[in-house]
Amino acid sequence: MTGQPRQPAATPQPASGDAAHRRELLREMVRIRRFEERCVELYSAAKIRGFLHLYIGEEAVAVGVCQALAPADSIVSTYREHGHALARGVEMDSLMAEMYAKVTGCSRGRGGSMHLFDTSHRFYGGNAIVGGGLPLAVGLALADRMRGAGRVTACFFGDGAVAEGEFHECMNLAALWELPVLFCCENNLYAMGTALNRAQAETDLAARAGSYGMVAWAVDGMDVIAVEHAARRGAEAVRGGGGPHFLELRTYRFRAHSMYDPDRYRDKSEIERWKARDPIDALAAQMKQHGEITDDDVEALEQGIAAEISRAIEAAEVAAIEPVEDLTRFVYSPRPA
Amino acid sequence: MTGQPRQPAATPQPASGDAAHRRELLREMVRIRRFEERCVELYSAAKIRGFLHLYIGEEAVAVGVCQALAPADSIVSTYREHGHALARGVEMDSLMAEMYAKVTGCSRGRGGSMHLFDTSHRFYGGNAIVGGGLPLAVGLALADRMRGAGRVTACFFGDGAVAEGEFHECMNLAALWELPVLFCCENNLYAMGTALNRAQAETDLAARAGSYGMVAWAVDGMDVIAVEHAARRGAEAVRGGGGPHFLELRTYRFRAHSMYDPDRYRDKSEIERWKARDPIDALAAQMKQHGEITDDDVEALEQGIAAEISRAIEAAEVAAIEPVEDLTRFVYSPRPA
Amino acid sequence: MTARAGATGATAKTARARTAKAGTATPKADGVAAKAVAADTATAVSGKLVTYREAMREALREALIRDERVFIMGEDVGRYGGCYAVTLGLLEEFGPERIRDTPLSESAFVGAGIGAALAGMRPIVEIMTVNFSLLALDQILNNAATLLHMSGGQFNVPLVIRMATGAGRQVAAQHSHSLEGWFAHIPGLRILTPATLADARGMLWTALEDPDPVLIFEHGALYNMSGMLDPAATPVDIGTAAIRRPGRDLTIVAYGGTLAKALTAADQLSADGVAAEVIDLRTLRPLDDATIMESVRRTHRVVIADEGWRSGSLSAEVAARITEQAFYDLDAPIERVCTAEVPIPYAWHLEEAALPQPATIVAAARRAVG
Amino acid sequence: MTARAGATGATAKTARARTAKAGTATPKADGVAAKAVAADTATAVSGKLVTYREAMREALREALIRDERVFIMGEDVGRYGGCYAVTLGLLEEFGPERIRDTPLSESAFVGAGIGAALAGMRPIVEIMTVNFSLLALDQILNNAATLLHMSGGQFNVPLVIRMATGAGRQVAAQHSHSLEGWFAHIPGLRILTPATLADARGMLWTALEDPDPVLIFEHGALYNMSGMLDPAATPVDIGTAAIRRPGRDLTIVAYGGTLAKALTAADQLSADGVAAEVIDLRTLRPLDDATIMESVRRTHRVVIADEGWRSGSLSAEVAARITEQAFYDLDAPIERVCTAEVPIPYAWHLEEAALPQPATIVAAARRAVG
Ligand SMILES: Cc1ncc(C[n+]2csc(CCOP(=O)(O)OP(=O)(O)O)c2C)c(N)n1
Ligand SMILES: Cc1ncc(C[n+]2csc(CCOP(=O)(O)OP(=O)(O)O)c2C)c(N)n1
Ligand SMILES: [Mg+2]
Ligand SMILES: [Mg+2]
Repeated sequence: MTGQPRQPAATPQPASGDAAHRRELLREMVRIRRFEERCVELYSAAKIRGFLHLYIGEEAVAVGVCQALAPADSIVSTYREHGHALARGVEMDSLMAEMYAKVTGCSRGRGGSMHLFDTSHRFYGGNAIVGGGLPLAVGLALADRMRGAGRVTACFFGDGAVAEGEFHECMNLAALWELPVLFCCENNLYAMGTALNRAQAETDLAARAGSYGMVAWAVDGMDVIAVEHAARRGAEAVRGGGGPHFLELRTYRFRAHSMYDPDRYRDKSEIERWKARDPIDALAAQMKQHGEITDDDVEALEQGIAAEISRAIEAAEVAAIEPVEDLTRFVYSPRPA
Repeated sequence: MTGQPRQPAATPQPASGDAAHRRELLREMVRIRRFEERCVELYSAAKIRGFLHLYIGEEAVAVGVCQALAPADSIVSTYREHGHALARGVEMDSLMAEMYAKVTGCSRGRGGSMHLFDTSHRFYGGNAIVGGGLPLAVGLALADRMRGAGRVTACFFGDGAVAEGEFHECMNLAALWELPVLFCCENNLYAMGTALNRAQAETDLAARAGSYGMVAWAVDGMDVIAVEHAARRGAEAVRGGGGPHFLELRTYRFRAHSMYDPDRYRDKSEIERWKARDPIDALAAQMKQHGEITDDDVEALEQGIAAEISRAIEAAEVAAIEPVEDLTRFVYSPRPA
Repeated sequence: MTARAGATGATAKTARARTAKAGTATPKADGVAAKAVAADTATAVSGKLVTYREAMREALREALIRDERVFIMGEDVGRYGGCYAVTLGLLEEFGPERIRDTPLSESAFVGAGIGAALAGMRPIVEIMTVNFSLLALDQILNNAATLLHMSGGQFNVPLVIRMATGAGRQVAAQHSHSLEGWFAHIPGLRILTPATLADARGMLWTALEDPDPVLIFEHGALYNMSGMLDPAATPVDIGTAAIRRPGRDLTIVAYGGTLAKALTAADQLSADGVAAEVIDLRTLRPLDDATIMESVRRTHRVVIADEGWRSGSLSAEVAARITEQAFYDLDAPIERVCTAEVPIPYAWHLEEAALPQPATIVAAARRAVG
Repeated sequence: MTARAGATGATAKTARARTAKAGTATPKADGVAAKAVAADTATAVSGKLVTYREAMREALREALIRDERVFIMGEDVGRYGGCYAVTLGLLEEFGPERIRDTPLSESAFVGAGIGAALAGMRPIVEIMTVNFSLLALDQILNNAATLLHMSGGQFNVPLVIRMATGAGRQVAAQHSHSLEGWFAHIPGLRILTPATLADARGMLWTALEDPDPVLIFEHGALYNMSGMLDPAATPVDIGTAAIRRPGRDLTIVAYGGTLAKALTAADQLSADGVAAEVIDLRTLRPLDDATIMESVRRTHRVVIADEGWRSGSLSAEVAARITEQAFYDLDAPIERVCTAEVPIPYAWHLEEAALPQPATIVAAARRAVG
């Protein structure tokens, strides 16, 4: 009822065309990895508090998907969002300052790790209610659709969210109204301690999405090139008026669910098997094999990232905190005069 | 994880074997029809108040499904429930008294048309939140499953409920835990004024249910014999440990959604087309054709029903109302001494 | 976000100018409050005969005409014409893009309204009744009310949600809730309860001008209320209470569905020589403490009429505030007339007994003045 | 339904007998209330060192052992061991049929708990935290709380729902809610807030014996609290408040997460010569008016400490009741110390400023006695 008939997906653009691009992908993934590794240390040092959910192992997903997005596109994320924010271009300084709860943080210290926001990157924030971001993505896409904006909204969520009623309602609404959403389901096989097959009758999540009549693919989420390729294909189809598309990104978190999780529910051997497929190692090895990168290049890249992280930490350390008097500021918008 | 592996559906019992049974089916359907026709009059006379949702046109569904249920089985219903209650055996007197808001009503006048309850028939009530009964059915079935009770819980709900998140959560849970629920989706093509195809991306509701890995059939809900057959097959499979089964019962309501509904959203011609498939007329015609019933038989049957309804009304008219002093009785159970 | 400040900025300004001029606005200053009532009454004799439903519909139409970012979304708002017929005819006038029938998916379409508002639209989401709003409460609390603050001021949510509330039509326990008090607990929201034709007509545009989420609760018993309304009467202020009837002997605080009952009670009381002042809260969040306290300081006695269940109802908050802010002005315990703590029964006599009624308000008032 | 009264009836009776004997019960009579505190203190020196988490776990174990109708259901209660490790080890001991990990489907598994209770089981449903309970609120309000009345007394729901509540760990706006006051608004429910080891250990069995739905709110900050607990201490009564510290100069009403803060404040006040009495509400619905009013009649001054947002919090109901029932005994306005009306921020200093603290309770107390 809401307009153009469903079109065939646009021809995918050639993804990851050259070595320079691959180097960039590698750099982005390493940047996320190192950032989070430092976050763990900072958490132990009580510089970062509250919940901290690490993306380590899943970097190829955020980096690959974000390649396919234009600046005018929107992103809706979860509480496991450092990767999404960094890959999207949210400045590391403002991100680190947010973890430090400083006023220079991207949410002025009010959000923390789970609630990174950035208007300038159309980063509509981390949502810490599982499934809670899905309707926002549907609504952003609805607005774009009504205005003919030609934008894509990328919506990240986990395998666990697929069991929530909200998922169902949103899949149906997006499919029914043919809204420009690229659903990016990060299937890391666990929702906290509950394995996918102990939580869902249908463990093929692309098939689940397909049951709403939307195009859905499962993608190797440990292969950044494959992710980028699929995301470009999906995003272009969405942008071209093809209605919502769904990517199931098969991945794995190498670390525990959060800093509170003793990770009792997974076999060490399972974790090791997945670590052997580390997306960073995989890309680096492939590039080395093709002579696209040298150990020196990697070293330089690491140093650049280390320096960026150090700068972010230094800045966060010295940044001011929001004055307590401003506690209730932003509960409401400033009233028009 | 919860026990026995999924078994193939048990061989369906021969349904509706003889003419006497078919006469009974006819009688049950006519009984529901006439009861509701009187309810309409009583509503105009303000004897019945509040919401009144008529089942007229859909009688084959309740009557057919209830044939497949044993006394120990449970039923969860909706606000459009007179048919379910009558077909289940809830006494018409107590039902009519409930509509009259009398203390002799099956819910002591507290429930009204939308909230009929009867422990003795394991009739777990009409639920007026769309989808709200589904989790109850899942829980009743879970209890039965845990106790190895060999019971079936039949859960009625409409096509509109399929869009609710609750539906999704319950399908998944029932399928995952292989619970003994017979889901009976009354697809009458409309949720109030919203046609199924304007509300759901997947309009094949049996296919939707099938996507959870449960056995699901679509059945002609205007054919009581077909409904009974399918329900028996489903109920036996469920009882035999085959996990949840799903019946999409394709039917139509001949009247408006409720007494408040001016029914602006349906074509008269569409309504007429469906009325031509009236389940009562259809069965009666078939039986007459096969010489299983005469006009006199029908007349007698009608008279018996008319008398039953009159008695129910008379009893309701003179019955007492709950004393106002008992307003807050039953908010909590009586405390143990 | 830019769209909001941009293209239609002019519209917004015009609207503000109108708000200031509108005779039905209820200014905060004490002396003027009484005048507002007079204005309201004046309007009520000189205008056009309309129902509350029509006033609300006219407000929706005006919004759709004035601001192209406005659209309506909800169950059966289109083809059916709205479960209370408020949106009847709007689909035909504005088309299916702007009058959107949704599936039965309260969480998704309310959340989609939040998302569309984030993107700069001005959605008006209709939840049929408050009874179904629980299914969307997570979205309302954890997203609509929270995003602005949690994002450090970056993302505001200019969303309006309308829903019917209240009991009184024998629709039994699951369809008779009065939960607006819960929503009034949530920082980040504004909660409106139009109880007059002027407010039904005038609150919506002001709500749409608000950069933050506004919820409008329409008591189901009001839709058929009719009276004269000035066709020129448009936006009214939100955030202030109104004195609907002045009086010196006690203050009756009411809102939404209890306002008419309070006014009836006041009539009965005046026959006995008790002059009750009746305050219509109009906005449950923020509460207009000033108007309430000013009245209490004059009357020294208070009855609060609230259709919520007594324990934990909005009436408790009003009572607590009065005790905090006007303790030494009180001459008697505050009386609360609320709904009995029972799921609302279907039976007429039990429902009637469960709800606040003019007679119970009168009785409470007698205790207060006695 | 029959199963409830049948097979395990004996168990129930035994439990009742024990309840009556238990030293930690808090009887309603005034003089005895103080003794209850003494008993509590006595227990606290003679027993075994346990945490609140362990006390709760032991209560769950006991229930699973005593009554085969009991089972636990919720997200990550099994393999993970519970998001607060309360159920750690229970899966290994009782197996996956009775310790059921659920999908992320709050509405379905809470509703399934209601259904299983209707069928005569005694489910204990764990919702990880109150923040996610909104997704199940429709089931709780429209089914669990309503079925008994709506069915004219036929279908009771012997269900226990546990959840963590509260803020204080920098987990930000969506994970820091204190919404137990909302649940306390609902007729048909009982709302418990164990704030001591004895209550963590003893309330569950009493709740399971209750024929109606009982919700237990466990403040997240309490799980690591440790102390001595008599291993023999089992069921305690529910429905009464306890005086945790006697005093004559003012009454501080607290519960759950604010109890410890109130006791700290009372210590500080006593250094200044102000003897504060501290009441632990224990049960938010029904509220134990008698204990509160008896205290107020002695002290004439009241501070209420509540972690809910101020407007529309439970503190408002307590204040309103005191004004209704003990108006002429009050010597000063009632003070409320609540959470600031703001989504709880991540930053430690903002979170601290948003929540009730001993210092703010002390300040309120000074105003009340000043
Ligand atoms: C509605 C809701 N229920 C429960 C939780 C607690 N919780 C936080 S993360 C999580 C697991 C989610 O798993 P998944 O969606 O697969 O994402 P992942 O953490 O694996 O990235 C749970 C249960 C929550 N935040 N929201
Ligand atoms: C959660 C919820 N939303 C909205 C309503 C209002 N409502 C009552 S019945 C109904 C239509 C339901 O349609 P369907 O499930 O197809 O059942 P039918 O009435 O056709 O039998 C609606 C929208 C409700 N009762 N509950
Ligand atoms: Mg996961
Ligand atoms: Mg239908």
